[in-house]
Amino acid sequence: MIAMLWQNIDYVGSVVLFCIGLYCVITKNNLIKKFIGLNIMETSVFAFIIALGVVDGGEAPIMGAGASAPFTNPIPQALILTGIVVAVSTTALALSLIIRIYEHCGTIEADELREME
Amino acid sequence: MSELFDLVLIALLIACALAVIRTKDLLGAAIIFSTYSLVLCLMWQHRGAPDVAMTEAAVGAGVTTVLFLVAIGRTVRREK
Amino acid sequence: MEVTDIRPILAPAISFACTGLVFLMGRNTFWRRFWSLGAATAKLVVVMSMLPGTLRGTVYVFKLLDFTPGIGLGFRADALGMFFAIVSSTLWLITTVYAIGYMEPEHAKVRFFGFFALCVSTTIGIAFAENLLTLFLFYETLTICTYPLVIHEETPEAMKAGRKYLAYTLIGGAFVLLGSIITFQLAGTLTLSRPGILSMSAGGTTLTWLFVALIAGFGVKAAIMPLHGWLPSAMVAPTPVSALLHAVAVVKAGAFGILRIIYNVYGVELLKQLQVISWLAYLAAFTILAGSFIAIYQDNFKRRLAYSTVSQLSYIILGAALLTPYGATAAIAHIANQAFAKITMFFVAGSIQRTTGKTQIHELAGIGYRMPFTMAAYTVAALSFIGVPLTAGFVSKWYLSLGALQSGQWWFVIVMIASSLLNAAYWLPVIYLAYFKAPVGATLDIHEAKPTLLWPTLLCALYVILLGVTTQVPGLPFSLAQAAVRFVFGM
Amino acid sequence: MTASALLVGLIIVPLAGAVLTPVVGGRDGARACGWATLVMVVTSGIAAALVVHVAQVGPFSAYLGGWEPPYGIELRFDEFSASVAIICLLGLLAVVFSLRYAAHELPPVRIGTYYTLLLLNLTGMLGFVVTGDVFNLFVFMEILSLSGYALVAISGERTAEMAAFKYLVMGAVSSLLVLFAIGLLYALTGSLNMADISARLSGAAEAPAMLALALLTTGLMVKAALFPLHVWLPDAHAIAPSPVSALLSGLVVKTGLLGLIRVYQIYYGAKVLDLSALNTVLVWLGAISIVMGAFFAIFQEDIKMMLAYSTISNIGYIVMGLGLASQYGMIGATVHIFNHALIKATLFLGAGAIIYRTGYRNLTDLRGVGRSMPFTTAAISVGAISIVGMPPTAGFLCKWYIALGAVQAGHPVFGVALVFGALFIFVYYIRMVNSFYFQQPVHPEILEVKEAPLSMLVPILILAALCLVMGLLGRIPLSFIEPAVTRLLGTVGG
Amino acid sequence: MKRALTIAMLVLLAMPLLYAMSQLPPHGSATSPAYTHISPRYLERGPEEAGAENVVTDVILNYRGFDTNGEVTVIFTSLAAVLAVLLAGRKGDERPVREPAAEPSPPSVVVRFVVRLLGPFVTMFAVYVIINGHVSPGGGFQGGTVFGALVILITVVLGRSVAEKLQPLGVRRILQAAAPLTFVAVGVLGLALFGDYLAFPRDEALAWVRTSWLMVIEIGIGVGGAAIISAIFWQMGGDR
Repeated sequence: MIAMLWQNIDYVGSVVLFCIGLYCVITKNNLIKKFIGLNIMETSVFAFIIALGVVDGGEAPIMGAGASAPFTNPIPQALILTGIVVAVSTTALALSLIIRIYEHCGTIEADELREME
Repeated sequence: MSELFDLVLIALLIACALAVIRTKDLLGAAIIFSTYSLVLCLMWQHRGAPDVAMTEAAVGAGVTTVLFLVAIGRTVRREK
Repeated sequence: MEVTDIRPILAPAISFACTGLVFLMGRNTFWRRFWSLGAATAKLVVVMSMLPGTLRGTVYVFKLLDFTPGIGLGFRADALGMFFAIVSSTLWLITTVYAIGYMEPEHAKVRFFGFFALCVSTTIGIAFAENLLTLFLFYETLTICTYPLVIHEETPEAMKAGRKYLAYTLIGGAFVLLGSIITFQLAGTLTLSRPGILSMSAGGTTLTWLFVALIAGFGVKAAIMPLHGWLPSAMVAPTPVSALLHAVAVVKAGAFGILRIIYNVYGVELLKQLQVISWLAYLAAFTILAGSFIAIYQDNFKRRLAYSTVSQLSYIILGAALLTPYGATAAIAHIANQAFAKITMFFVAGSIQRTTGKTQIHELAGIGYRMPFTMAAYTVAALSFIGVPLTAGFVSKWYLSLGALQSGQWWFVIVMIASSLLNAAYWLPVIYLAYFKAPVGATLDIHEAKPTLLWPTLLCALYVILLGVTTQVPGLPFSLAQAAVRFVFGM
Repeated sequence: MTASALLVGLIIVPLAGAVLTPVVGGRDGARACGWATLVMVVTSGIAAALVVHVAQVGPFSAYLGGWEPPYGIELRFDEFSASVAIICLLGLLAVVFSLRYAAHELPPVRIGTYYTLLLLNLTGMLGFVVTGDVFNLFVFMEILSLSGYALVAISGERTAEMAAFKYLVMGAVSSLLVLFAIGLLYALTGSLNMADISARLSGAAEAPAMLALALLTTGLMVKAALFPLHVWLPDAHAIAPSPVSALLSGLVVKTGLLGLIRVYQIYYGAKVLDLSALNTVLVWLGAISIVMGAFFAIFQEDIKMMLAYSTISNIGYIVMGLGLASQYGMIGATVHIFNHALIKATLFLGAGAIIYRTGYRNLTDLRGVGRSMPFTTAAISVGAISIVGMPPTAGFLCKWYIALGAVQAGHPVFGVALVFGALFIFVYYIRMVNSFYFQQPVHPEILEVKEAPLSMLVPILILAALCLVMGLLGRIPLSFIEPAVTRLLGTVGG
Repeated sequence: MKRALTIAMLVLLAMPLLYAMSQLPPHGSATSPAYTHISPRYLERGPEEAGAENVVTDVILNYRGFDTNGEVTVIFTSLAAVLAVLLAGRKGDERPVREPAAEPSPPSVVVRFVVRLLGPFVTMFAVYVIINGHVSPGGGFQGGTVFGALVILITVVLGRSVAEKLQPLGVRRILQAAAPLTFVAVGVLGLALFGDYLAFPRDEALAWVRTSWLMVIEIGIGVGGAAIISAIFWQMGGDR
């Protein structure tokens, strides 16, 4: 199993990053920090999906003069392009909300906000 | 050689992620996060995914970081 | 013989339509009264028009729509249903007249008469339900429609009684629903039919527990002890409502439901193989005696009536649980007998309260001189409860005793006799008080209730006697009860 | 017009409508509302045509870009997708309802954006239920989630923003779980088309397949607010503007459940795992959800908060029905997805109209409102009776079916839980009805308020009428959905 | 305590994740389902039948164009959402969100000069990325982002009024909606001409049409992306 994981070091890396991100989301009190954590989680999933498309010795899937097989799988890349855009959209909205919450409450610490409710 | 490079990149990513968590200064955390994105971008370039790498550089390291900076500028700089 | 006919649905539909008009035009006193009475009359006419056919053995059926294959709304007027329908339609008309007089000084009359009419329309739906689902539907609707009537006063006490009422009856409804679901799973149908739809193949234990669930569900409204708690509390409602709850709609709906379960879901033959039915009989006997005992100690007139109701309803249950033709005759006939006697009582209580403001029994000294006609009606009803011959109550007790002997359970005859004694013990003192005790510092002038209160009372009392003496006249309720029994037992 | 073109139009029309709303409407709220209404009328027409078509010929597909699956994206319209009809109907009514409501409750400059987001939200839901591709499902899920978060916050109240943020964090995590699962499924099968995945999953390794299933279920159950993943719901649904609450409670949480049905379709067909463990978990969570939702609702004074908790209860019913995995349970659950949408929309829009007129939201403050707003409160009462599951309303048949499904699946105890859960629910609805009709007003001026304006009253009355009609004509949706459920369960192989 | 619990929970979570991952087809394998099922067709026939040498572009704009149609809708949604949250605040609270705060010390002349100098080059780069998306890495969104970044830079350094000249108020709403609208337009054209939404001409003789349609979409995405990113930035008050 260890050998298997060593070979799949990309997968292991994304799981570790996923957990770090989740830890940040759960334990951090500051809303912005929470959201950076969420972004780490997001990128870890992206890294995982990109890793699915990798093939040993593969090149970028751009045909044309000089390109030679094998090429990496283009599908995960296409998915993650979309994924990245979705992530930045979510981030923009979340940060806007954080700005408004700060304007209203004067703090962006989750526990202080909870007390205000 | 290539595997070593992979390993270094992943270690860097994890280090950056941990640093983001440890940094109390939000501005610093955002900058480190942008570095994290750039490392990721390098990794993807190396994995034969230049389109994604470019997007990550522009969006992840660029726009996202700018948005974080703006938000930090309009709220607080330090985490309690 | 089954005939497709629109009348079984027409009866509830017409009164539902009139109810809608009561709600819409009710702010005008004339139209409110017009539509209330109109609904009652129209329904009575429709129901009565089916009577000759029913006596000939015709069953009118109307399938309205299927929700899903096998589960739907259907209406079916057989002898048992007709009996219940006729009793409730007749009483509704009388009660409406009484309510118009009684409610005059009250608030929120539109709501009152609207829901009042709705209740009795729903009762007809219960009577004519073709399947268990339709029965459940109207049973639950009845619960909801009576709620605004119970809390009519809007006092904290009334709200509390309303909550209690809902808690009991809705839990009961939930049991009925559960029972229906399991019945459907076991039998594949919910249609109420003569030999019953369940069979022994489902297993004795399952059938026993299903029976317990269904009886518990309907037993809440039928106020079998220990499920009777809501009934005395609900006395805070205005008197016509109490009359409706206790004599016509609600409690009888429960009792009727139990009859349907015994005769049309399980069937007599199946139940004879199950031990649980005799437990039901014992429970009914216990309720008869315990209800009477508690009634003796009630000073509030309406509360005494309430416990009397608890006791009387179990006559119906006991009669049905005996599983003999005579017992069934008694059970069905008692639906009418108890209803007319009890409604007389309630009308009397209401008249006294409206005319003199008195609600406690010890205040009634000498009332017989002030309100002679009202108290005469009371006397008739009291004699009926005691079971004096030539009154309706005697017929029930006579047939119930015959049924007990027929089934070889003679000890129920002793229960009957004991119950008569107990009834005497709490009805006769009132008569003594009314006629033989001089009121303290009050005149003995005649001061009767106003006509809209008095005439319905007298009419009901008359009916009590009529039911007691006309058992052999064809076309009257008792013959219908006998027709129902013949149908149930396939004779 | 071919069916596949109509199917594409179902998504494209509201999408184009949404992006054009700022152009057409500008900052004029009434103009934006008119435009949104127009868009929804057209969309509803398309949806109706599609539902009729699927009833006639059965499931059909549209291949986008002309690429046959699995190479391109497939839109698949089956009986479950018929929920587009209810989405369009509620969307249309919510838009009409918003005409007066938005003008009254929202900051004026945000009104145009409000309609844009409303349309985007509907687009997201429509796409979500008709797509046949897992990644496309994710994209539409994001459209509907993002617009949902913003709609919760749009009133600009402090509480609204905090509720929206809570919703956003949980929603974003759940979306990630779904994306993760999509990655796993892709790694196992190399495909993103649902039918193709289902076909190719059979030989796959069990552990990743199970992980993907767990992640998908968890992610979707966050969206569906199943206990204990419900914490975001009460605040978000109670604080959002009422038409939005109606959409969120009626539809958006349901997309989580419809997504779950898609997951079932994939996994039942693949036969790679024994799903009975998952089903057991779902049934139990459903039962707990019913009880907990009802329990918390009893203590709510705020009428919309109460409705929000009642949504959690009802989600419990549906999840329980799905988890029972018996014919009746599944049919009941699916139809309850439709019916609960109707009922909850009636209730939320009704509550919105009352709040609009009186300005009060607490049951105590609202005493006596039944006398001044008879039609609105009557509609709410119909909704209340319906949600409790009284016959002959829409709620009854579903509960009947789910309970029957419990008995059929050999777990009558869940039937008992369900029936008594309904009683629990009754307790708090009776409180509401009491305060409307049978209690003396705390604020005498409440007797003077006017009945809701027509643009609000008409949608409410239509919905209330549908609650009754769907109860009486219950066999139509039931028999409509039956072949789909039979197909789904038939693939289990007994 | 909370941290320790969280870490314990995460370790428990990581175990099944890692186990499941170890059962996946190995990383980099050329025989995995992902590499043998659909992607071979894309890699082999993509450039001919889909119109771009960059197969990723083929996938996002042609094979799975509908996803990208959804994606641009997501960004548009995000703009609408940001507007909904930040526009002018509570009712009656008409205080503009961006107060004309005292200008912080303006950037030095050197910085301003460099930005002015950089402008044309960055624009050119962005355009290059956009229109070369089908033969090289990059494409509409990446180019649009670069351009958006330029707008942000100009806003920060030269002030918003200068930056806004790049997006005249009259057409700004159209620009922001450009990406989804381009998709819908091309899609409906495909529906009308070839019977399927987002269908591209398949005929070999029409290869140039195919490529130019791709480019139209890329430009639409680029313009829309840039407009939306800068609008979000402005709305979040990044110019202060």
